[in-house]
Amino acid sequence: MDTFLSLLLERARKSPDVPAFRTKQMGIWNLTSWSQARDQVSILAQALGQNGVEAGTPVGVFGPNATDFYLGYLAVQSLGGIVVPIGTNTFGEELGQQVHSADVEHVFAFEQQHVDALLECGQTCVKRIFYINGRGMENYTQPELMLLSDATEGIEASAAFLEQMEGQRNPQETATILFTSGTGRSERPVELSHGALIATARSIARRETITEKDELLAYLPLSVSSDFLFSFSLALTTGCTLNCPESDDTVLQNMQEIGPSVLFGPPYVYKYIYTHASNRIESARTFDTKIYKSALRAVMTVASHRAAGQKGSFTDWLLFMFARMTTFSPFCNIYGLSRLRLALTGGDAIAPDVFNFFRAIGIDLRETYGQVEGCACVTMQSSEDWNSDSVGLPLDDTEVRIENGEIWFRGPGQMKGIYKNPEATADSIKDGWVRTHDAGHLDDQGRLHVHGQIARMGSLNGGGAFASDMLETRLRSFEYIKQAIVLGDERDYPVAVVTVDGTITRTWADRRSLRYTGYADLSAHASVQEMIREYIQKVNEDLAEDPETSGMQFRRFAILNREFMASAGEVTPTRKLRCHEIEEKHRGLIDALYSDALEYTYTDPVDEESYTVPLGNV
Amino acid sequence: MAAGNPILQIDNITLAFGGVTALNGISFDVAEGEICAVIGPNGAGKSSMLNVINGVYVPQEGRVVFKGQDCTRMRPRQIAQLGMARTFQNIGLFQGMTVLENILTGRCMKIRSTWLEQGLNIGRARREEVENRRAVEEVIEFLHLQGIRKTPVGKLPYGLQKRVELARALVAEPTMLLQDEPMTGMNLEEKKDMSCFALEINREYGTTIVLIEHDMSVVMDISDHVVVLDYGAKIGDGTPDEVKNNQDVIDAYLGVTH
Amino acid sequence: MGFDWVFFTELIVGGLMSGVMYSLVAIGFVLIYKSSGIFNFAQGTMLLFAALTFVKLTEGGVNFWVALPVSMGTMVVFGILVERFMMRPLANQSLLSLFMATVGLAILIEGLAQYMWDSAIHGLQLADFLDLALLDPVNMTIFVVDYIEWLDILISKFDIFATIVAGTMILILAVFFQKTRTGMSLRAVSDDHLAAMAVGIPLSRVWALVWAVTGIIALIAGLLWAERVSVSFTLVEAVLKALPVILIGGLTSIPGAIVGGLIIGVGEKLGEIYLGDLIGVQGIETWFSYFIALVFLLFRPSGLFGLKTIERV
Amino acid sequence: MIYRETGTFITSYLEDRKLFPIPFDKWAMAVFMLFMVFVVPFIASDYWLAAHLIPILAYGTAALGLNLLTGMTGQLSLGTAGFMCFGAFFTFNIMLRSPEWMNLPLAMMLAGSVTGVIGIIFGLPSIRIKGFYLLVSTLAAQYFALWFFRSYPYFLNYATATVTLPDHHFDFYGIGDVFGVDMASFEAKYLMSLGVVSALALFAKNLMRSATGRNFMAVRDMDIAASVIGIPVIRTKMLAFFVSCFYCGVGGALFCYAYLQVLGIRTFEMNRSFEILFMAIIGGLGSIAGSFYGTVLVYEFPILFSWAGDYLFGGAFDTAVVDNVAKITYGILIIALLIREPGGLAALWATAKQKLRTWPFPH
Repeated sequence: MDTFLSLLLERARKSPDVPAFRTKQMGIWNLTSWSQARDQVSILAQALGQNGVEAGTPVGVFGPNATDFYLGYLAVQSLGGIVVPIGTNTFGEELGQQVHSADVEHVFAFEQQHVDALLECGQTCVKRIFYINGRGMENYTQPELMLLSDATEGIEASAAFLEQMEGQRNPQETATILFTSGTGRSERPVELSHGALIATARSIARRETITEKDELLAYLPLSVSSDFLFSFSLALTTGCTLNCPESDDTVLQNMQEIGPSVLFGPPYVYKYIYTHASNRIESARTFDTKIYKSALRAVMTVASHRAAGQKGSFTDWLLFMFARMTTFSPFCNIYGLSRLRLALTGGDAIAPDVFNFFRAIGIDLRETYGQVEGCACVTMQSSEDWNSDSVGLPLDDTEVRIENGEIWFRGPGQMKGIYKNPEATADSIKDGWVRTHDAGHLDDQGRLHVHGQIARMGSLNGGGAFASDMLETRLRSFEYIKQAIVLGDERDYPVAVVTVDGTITRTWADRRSLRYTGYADLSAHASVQEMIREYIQKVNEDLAEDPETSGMQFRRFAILNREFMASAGEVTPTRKLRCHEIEEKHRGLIDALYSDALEYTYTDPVDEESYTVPLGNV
Repeated sequence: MAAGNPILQIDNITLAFGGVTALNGISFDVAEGEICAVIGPNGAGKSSMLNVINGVYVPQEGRVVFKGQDCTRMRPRQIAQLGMARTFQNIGLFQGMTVLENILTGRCMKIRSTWLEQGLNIGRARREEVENRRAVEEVIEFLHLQGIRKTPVGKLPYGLQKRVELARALVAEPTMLLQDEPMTGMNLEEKKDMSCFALEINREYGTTIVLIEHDMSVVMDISDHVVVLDYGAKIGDGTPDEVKNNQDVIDAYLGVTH
Repeated sequence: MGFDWVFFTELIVGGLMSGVMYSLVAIGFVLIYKSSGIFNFAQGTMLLFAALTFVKLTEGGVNFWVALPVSMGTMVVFGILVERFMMRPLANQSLLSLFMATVGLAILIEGLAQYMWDSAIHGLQLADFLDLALLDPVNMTIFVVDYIEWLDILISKFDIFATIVAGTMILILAVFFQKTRTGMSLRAVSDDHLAAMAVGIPLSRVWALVWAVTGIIALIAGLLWAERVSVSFTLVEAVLKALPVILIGGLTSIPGAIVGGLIIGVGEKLGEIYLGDLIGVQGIETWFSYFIALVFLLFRPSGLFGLKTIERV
Repeated sequence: MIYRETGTFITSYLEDRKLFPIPFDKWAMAVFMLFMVFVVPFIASDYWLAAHLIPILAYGTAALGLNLLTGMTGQLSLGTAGFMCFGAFFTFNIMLRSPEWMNLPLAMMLAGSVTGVIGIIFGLPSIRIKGFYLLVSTLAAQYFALWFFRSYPYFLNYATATVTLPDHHFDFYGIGDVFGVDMASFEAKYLMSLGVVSALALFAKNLMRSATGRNFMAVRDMDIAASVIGIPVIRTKMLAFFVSCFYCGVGGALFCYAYLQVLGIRTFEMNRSFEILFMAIIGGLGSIAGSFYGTVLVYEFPILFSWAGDYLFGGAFDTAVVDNVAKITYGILIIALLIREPGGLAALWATAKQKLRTWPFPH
């Protein structure tokens, strides 16, 4: 059995010069090999040890995706400490809550902005902040601050120190505390052990034969459990290279430079590429557009054949190959997907159109299902799964069962428990099985199908069943709709609040020479309203076909004057909507949707401007 | 009034074009390390003032003393060598070059290698390219320009061009930075960013900043010292609060006829 | 050996006269430069084209009074075509591109002129036509190539005639642009394109007009010049001589073009005779006019009458 | 479409400055150069070498020189042929009047340097004069050069009109005899020209991607801003004149030595200046490779046109007519090119390349 420290030491022994981490800084990619990583970790670990980090100490790691922070993880873990990753854009109350609930006393932070956030978050439990970049902080005198280079001064790299530490480590130790995403329930700190994370990562690596030669891209906030699993844990268990982009704005650019071979992305990433591409092609000359569209048709035809398990004609296949070669191979090159052999998504349901698109153009996209409680991955599709309805089979040694419609699982990847909260732990783990709070069913092949959060399923006042998650996924399938929230539980009829995708809607509007001044104006435009209405009508027709869903047809909808934003607390770091917050914040709008009003005027607290949101009947 | 030694002294400057007097006997001091805003309505002579300070225009009368040296008649390049950098009102970027190349031009005074070495791409020339690139990258990081290094500046939106221009000025490591209407034509968020940058530059590098702004409200928060011009004459000089309560300034801004 | 005053005066007068001719060519440049900021490189070939058209018509037996308006008409059509197919599509491009376009135009016209007519060198005895055409009533034969003598100074009659024609043309143009509505709109355009468009001046019409007028000037200048240097490619190079003229005067100034022409005309003659003697080499007139222009420009970088621009940054 | 850029990333600043950042380009260039050096001399006939490749190389050098001045630094010049004239005459005189150890490439460099100094003299007015006004100065250089060599026959070794360049000028320390190669053969001349041109082009490329090149472009784009940020504007302009005239001078020397084999004043008439200006413009101002694209097009266009005329109409038209039609087509081509793409062939190529890179997307 291994710990992350033993994995590091093994890598450094076996392949000392193989690149371990690569971070783009100051315009160039800086490489860290496994032996360099070991040396730096040993220095960091000694420094942290001298400053009071010991076994069981939670240490906050607060910064962007960069080599330094992943090395920080390892340093903390080698001392037996618990890593508490904090996303670089976390601040204020949220930061305070995380620091507080995980008892963070030591923080490993990046620069001024992070230190400021920590000092201002209103928590006094933090005793020591190590920061890497001292720019602009000459005048900071707080005693808890310490420049990292001061802490490590005079310390020599020592593999022996790490080897000594290795002997004291135990796979059952807590490696990290990650927070549940909090879309429904409140955020809870989940303890995950070295053993659980490594077992999960190994299980994925074995299935997909991920090796040293693979390239990963780490771009999700550190606090996201998928980043911990699919970036950090996967890199250490397989020895592949972990690449960190230069900044948030350059992820796509850096992705093209690196060309990752394995990539995990929440559905929004794929939706973004999909929308971005269709927007770009919209502005092309008609000739190019035509070629592109017929190529897309060709690949989609074959993909749908495969999904249905049919064998297509030879001509179809020929066209398919031709389209892939001439159109989608360059397409992948542009988006840095050329070398991508395994694309993973999870954390939320992906829109079927987006899924089908990527499968059709030759990206081996798989849906996964996971929870923080299960190290972010419990089940995973195989490359034969051409439909997005199932989330595939459980990982090795993992079992899934359905009890009263709720999904439960158990296996090596399950959590140790909720940090310092035995009641919550007891509620979540019963007889060794972990509850998910999600509804679903298993099909005859043992594949899991997820219906959505139980808390968000309910019934309409008329008595019909109601499932918001499913309805939202259907709305989001439309490329012009960026976000959607559907309400209806214990109400008379389902309503939707959607936001439109600014970029593509603008292109759409410009083609029709619509006049508008900005996003808010555009979203309230009658033509946009009409376009969205038509789509929702189509969704309603589809819903009507199935007797189970025919009661869930939309009656009313609204297009919000802005997107739901993380800075307003409406969206999680992986851009899932926080339904409760949104319901609270936009109560007035929702009430108006359940009245006869045709518009709703309110003052948006974000910019304190007044907006009128038109309300549409479907 | 302002603490610190005056780094720049403007002494009785008069500038005329043909028969038009653009500046009429203007005097004021800028203290080392402060942010000094020169404000005034359109046509008040603000830009002319800046052009006199860094040697683009030569005034008919008066003296400009920078770091104790009389630089009234110096060429812009000589003044730049004394450690003064500036940005322009209508964006003085080199439109035929990329962002990176534009910022690199800001390092021109640090170049020691000759053109022959550069043409042969040997020794010192190569080393300097790398050194200068590193300096440029620091500024790129500071101003968040990572995503657009290789973009031709002409293709950038206005706000970003202004930021690139600021980067080009900063990379020369100036002791004094002149900014000509850095926030004109920007939206609220960009204006906020721009004032943050000014404050950070001032705080971190100790750079003295003289900035011109048409819009009073934006600069009041960030400047230590405000000079108000109107019709080529100085009508106010002091801390933002003093200036805000100055009757002449209020009149000028409200358009009261004299 | 004393100073030969007669010879000197002759030189001055001759210089002034060729200066007037330079001015006429120069005005063509200035008109286009003023209205669109383009340095019209095709001016020389336009001269050639216009002169060739006229020569071929008359050689074909067409009467002078028919050939002249037909040639003029050709140049007007030409101006309109240039506006439609060159100026308009290039409207928003850099001045350098526009300049290059005129270089392309020069090649095009050169090819066209030689294709439509031929590339042989033609003599042009304008005086003959004029004598015939005007049917000199008192038989004074004023237009026959001849010299008049006045105070011992010999002056070519044709030069006098050319000077008068050129001078008249210049006067007409001056009046046209100062007094007429069209002329004023041209001046408005030259001051500020955008502002002119904003007040509703049709830019394309002004441009077409300017090119047409330039074409007519080119015809007249071409005829007068051709008398001296024959109708051939040399005409194109002769026009490069007008370059220092406009640069001395300032690219934007019609009076500048006149004064510049006179300065170059006189300076060139004086330089050739006296400076050439001084340094003992012949043929310096090929570059001497440029030298004069340089000296002027060094002191006044925008020419004598050019607008002094205040660089606003 | 053919570009595969995914997975090319840089790990140092030097790597980012590479001449060919895209591997495909690097290999294409390598193959092209190997072909030009090792294959062309063996397969190309004397006609191809003497009437196509060598003149293109010579013209290309001059066009590159002009491009450095006009395209990179924004100083308009019509004196190119004049500077070529200086270069050619000085090379001849150095070869003629210097001891045994002198060789042609060295003589060309020396002559180029002298031409560069003359260039600086004629460039001095650019300190004060801007834009089209500068044409005067360069035209003066053009006419002065012609007049000068006409007036002082010493430089033509007192020959009338032209002098045939002797074969022994091509000798390179007897190296030809050692390898049994005739150094005055077209193959040798071609290889020498190719070597000189490649070296000069590389030098120009290096210069343009370093501080000096950026200074050039800064002066071109906005000289006030350039002086405000501390660029020595005057020195930069003078340097541009020097480098440009150096290239033009070497181009002139190649033109006479490698191409024409005779030296005469009439070679460098005003028309030549225009021709080279077209090359630079059509190729694309501000692009080094563009100078050569433009040269190929401008040089080959009339040849191709008359060949096509012959081929299609079998000599039904007289050559003068074909010539004139060629001119008309050519003029239209220039105007059309400027309307469509003011950046010339280089920009067209860049657009096409961009298109290949971003296909199926428009940008």
